[in-house]
Amino acid sequence: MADLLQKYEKLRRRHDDLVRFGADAVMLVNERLLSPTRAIINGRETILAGTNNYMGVTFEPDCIAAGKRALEQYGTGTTGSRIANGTYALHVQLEEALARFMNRRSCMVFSTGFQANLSMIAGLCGPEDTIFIDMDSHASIHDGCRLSGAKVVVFRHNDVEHLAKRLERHPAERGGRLVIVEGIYSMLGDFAPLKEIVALKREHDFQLLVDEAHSFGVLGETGRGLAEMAGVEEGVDFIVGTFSKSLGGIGGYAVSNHPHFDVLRYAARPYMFTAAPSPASMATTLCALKKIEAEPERRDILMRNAEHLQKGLKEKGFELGFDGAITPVVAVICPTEPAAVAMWNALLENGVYVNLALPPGTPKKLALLRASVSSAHTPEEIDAVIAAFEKARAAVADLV
Amino acid sequence: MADLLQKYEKLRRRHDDLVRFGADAVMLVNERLLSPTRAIINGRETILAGTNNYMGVTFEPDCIAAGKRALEQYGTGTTGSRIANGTYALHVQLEEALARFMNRRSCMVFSTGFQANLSMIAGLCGPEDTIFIDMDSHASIHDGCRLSGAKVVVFRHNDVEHLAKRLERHPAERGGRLVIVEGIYSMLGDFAPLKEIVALKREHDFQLLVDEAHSFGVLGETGRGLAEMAGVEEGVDFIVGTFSKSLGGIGGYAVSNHPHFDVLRYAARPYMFTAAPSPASMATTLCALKKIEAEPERRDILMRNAEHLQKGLKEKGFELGFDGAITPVVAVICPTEPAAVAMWNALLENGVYVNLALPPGTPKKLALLRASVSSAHTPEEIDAVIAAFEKARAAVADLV
Amino acid sequence: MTTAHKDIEATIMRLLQAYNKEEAPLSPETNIAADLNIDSADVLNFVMEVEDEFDIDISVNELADIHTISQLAALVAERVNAD
Amino acid sequence: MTTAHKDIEATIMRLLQAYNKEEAPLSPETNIAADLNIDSADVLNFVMEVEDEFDIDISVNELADIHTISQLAALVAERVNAD
Repeated sequence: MADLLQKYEKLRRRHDDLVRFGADAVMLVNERLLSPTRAIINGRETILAGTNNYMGVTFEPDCIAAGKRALEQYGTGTTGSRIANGTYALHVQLEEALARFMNRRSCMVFSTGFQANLSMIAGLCGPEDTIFIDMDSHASIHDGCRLSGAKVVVFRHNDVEHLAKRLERHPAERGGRLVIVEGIYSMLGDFAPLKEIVALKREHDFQLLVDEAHSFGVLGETGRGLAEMAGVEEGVDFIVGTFSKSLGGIGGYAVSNHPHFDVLRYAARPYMFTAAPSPASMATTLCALKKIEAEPERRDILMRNAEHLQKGLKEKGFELGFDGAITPVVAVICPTEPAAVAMWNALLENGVYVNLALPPGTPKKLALLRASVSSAHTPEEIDAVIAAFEKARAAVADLV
Repeated sequence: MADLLQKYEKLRRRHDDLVRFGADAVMLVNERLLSPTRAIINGRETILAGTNNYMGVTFEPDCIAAGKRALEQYGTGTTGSRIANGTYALHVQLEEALARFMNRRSCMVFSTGFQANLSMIAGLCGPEDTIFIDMDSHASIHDGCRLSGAKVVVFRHNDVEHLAKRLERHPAERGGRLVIVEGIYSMLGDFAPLKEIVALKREHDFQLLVDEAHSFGVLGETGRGLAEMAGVEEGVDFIVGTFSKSLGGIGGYAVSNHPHFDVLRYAARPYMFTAAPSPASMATTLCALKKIEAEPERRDILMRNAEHLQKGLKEKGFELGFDGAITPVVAVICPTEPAAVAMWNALLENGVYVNLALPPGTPKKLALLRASVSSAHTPEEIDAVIAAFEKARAAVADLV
Repeated sequence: MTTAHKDIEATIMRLLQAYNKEEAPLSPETNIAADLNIDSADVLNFVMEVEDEFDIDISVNELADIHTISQLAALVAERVNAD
Repeated sequence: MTTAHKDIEATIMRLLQAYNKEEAPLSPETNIAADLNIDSADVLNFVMEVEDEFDIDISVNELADIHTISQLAALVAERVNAD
């Protein structure tokens, strides 16, 4: 019999090589946090330019105060699932607030964004249904599809024509059909062509789920995401989002106008059989939601920072994964994997943290340094990030 | 094309009937929490006898203080995955503390216990492997198996002979073999026959994963769980546990002595692609771990309370799902589903909350009122719970 | 085929009767879960009885493609005759 | 069978060459992912090219049981001739 971990021997060797090279991205530790954009890493003060802290709300005094109050009033955890003893007034308050903010009839909150996708996809779809997903979908979407037992059809990234062809070829038969796309794709920062996808509904029968994990708070007049920005909210049947990005907490949500949406509360296993989110998490998230609602200027600053970083890196000759629009995710394409690893190390040594994203998990097998901005970044910090990229490139000149 | 939620029409009608009958267990709200064992439900002070708060640590002042400090020092959330920007010093501290407590080489923490099982099972096993699971396994184990793509073989609940037969019939071939059992099964409170299962290793080749979600803190000389109590820790290759029961938080962990265990940090998707647990959650959990380590008397009180409830209900003529050992989960078997629903309502009206567990999801299709005890329950509270069961039975006498 | 498909079908139908609460008529084309309204836990229980009866093993994965009595009988026949 | 299995295999092998970085020899029994060391994303890309070439669709679920060139050719033949 084979040892179960033997299958990863090659992967392990590759990782060990990376670590020997100095890049232990997998176990990089933030020793201390100084602010939404600063931490101590390897003993050095570092600018965080690789988080999903788009609205910069993780250290807001009122959110922290709300978390503390929740700890005192409701305790450290719920020790039970939402359908047993785990629903507290706070969960209901957050669901109501999100439904209102998103302008939808119903909202469910989940313990993680990952489980929001698992619950929604495997809750909505079963073996008789067909799911159409973008090739570059997040892992939680792929895993949700697998859990559902549905027929899964993959279309090329953001390729509406390819999706249309696939919809034509896979008729509905007995079951239903669900198309899933993302507001902002996390690796390159590009958006789904949502208007065109919604337009497909005129000719093809399907329901549409949009994962606004990275676009919630960021896109749209009021921050409701890509569906709002594209002006097609009515064409979107289900929206999934997360608390661990713009809302600075942990957990996920789904909203819908479907009259029977709440059936998922007793049909979706990753909602039913997991401990409810902690009181502190609900309270800080609720406070952050109010904050981004009350302070739309955060979105403006974010977009200014995004443009600043995007333009700055382009001007310095860096090739970006996407520059078709202003986006808070700015991914620098490295010519080779060793170049990416070396530059990532050099950036860290220069006091800038970005995400190291290596093939095969990346779009088009690109070796990426994924930077992202926060509304809490100052223009000086963005300049420092751009300068660090230049310095890092110079330091690894023999590799690029 | 069918509407995706149409498949639940029957389930929805059944639920609506229950709600009309007065039992909306799915959306029962704790309006306020007063202590680990008391809450305001429907405006009434209620004894909580249906949580998983075994060690009663949810309101410990030092744990709450630790959570508050973490909020201040590290912020409300990590806004990133463990393999990106989401590993804080607190995550590492908790992993080290758990590895030490569990006396194992390595520990990984996860954002939920559900994702701990998904990560471990789908991380360890792939299409070439075979997984042997107990029929009454938790939903997260079933879902982990499905995600893995492995061959899944089910054996009868706690039936060692049946497992042995299955191991014999499904030889290892190219892949590996994993047997999964639970320390305490959550519905009836019974234990896996772990000593006998470990003994099967002498004749059959397999690796063993034990989910100690409900037994961690509860069983064993030092609270390490069933493996410790059964004296077979060396025979258990992987242990999974959760923070949302004895530790009063949210999250999960896995420990092992396997030299290559850490490969799962870059191989297990539900670990890699989800936001890291929140700082407050890590801090309260770490404090709770120290507490149950320093105060073993909590375990003694818990077991005294368990015995008290078990004996008390038996003496009053209630049939229990399991009474082969003292266990903190005490499930009362109701003769019919309507009787269970009516008694659940009557218990609530008498100020006692227990879990309502109805077929088909329950073992042997039983209609159960699942009570559970905490070390924070007073003997008077246990007496009140027993009295409420009697009163509830009398109130629904026409149904039982 | 050394064990007749029809014999296996008959045995399966006999075992299935205990789960056929609505006493629906059984034929080789009966969809076990859908037509007889049997939930997934009872499908597992029923399949375990089939396994015991024929002294064979069926994995959960194999069940995904098995819907009718006839399909199950074919799988059983394959397994029985392979031994 | 109206489209010859061998012709389909030949076309598949031609499309596969772009992914065969180690230039392993190809035969009908070649295990596409394992023998050629192609990761899951590239398997998807390669299958999309096969779909385009034959103007057919293959779902992710169907791929679970497809390992060799010959198996993929059989599925393509089934799909092509069904149209």
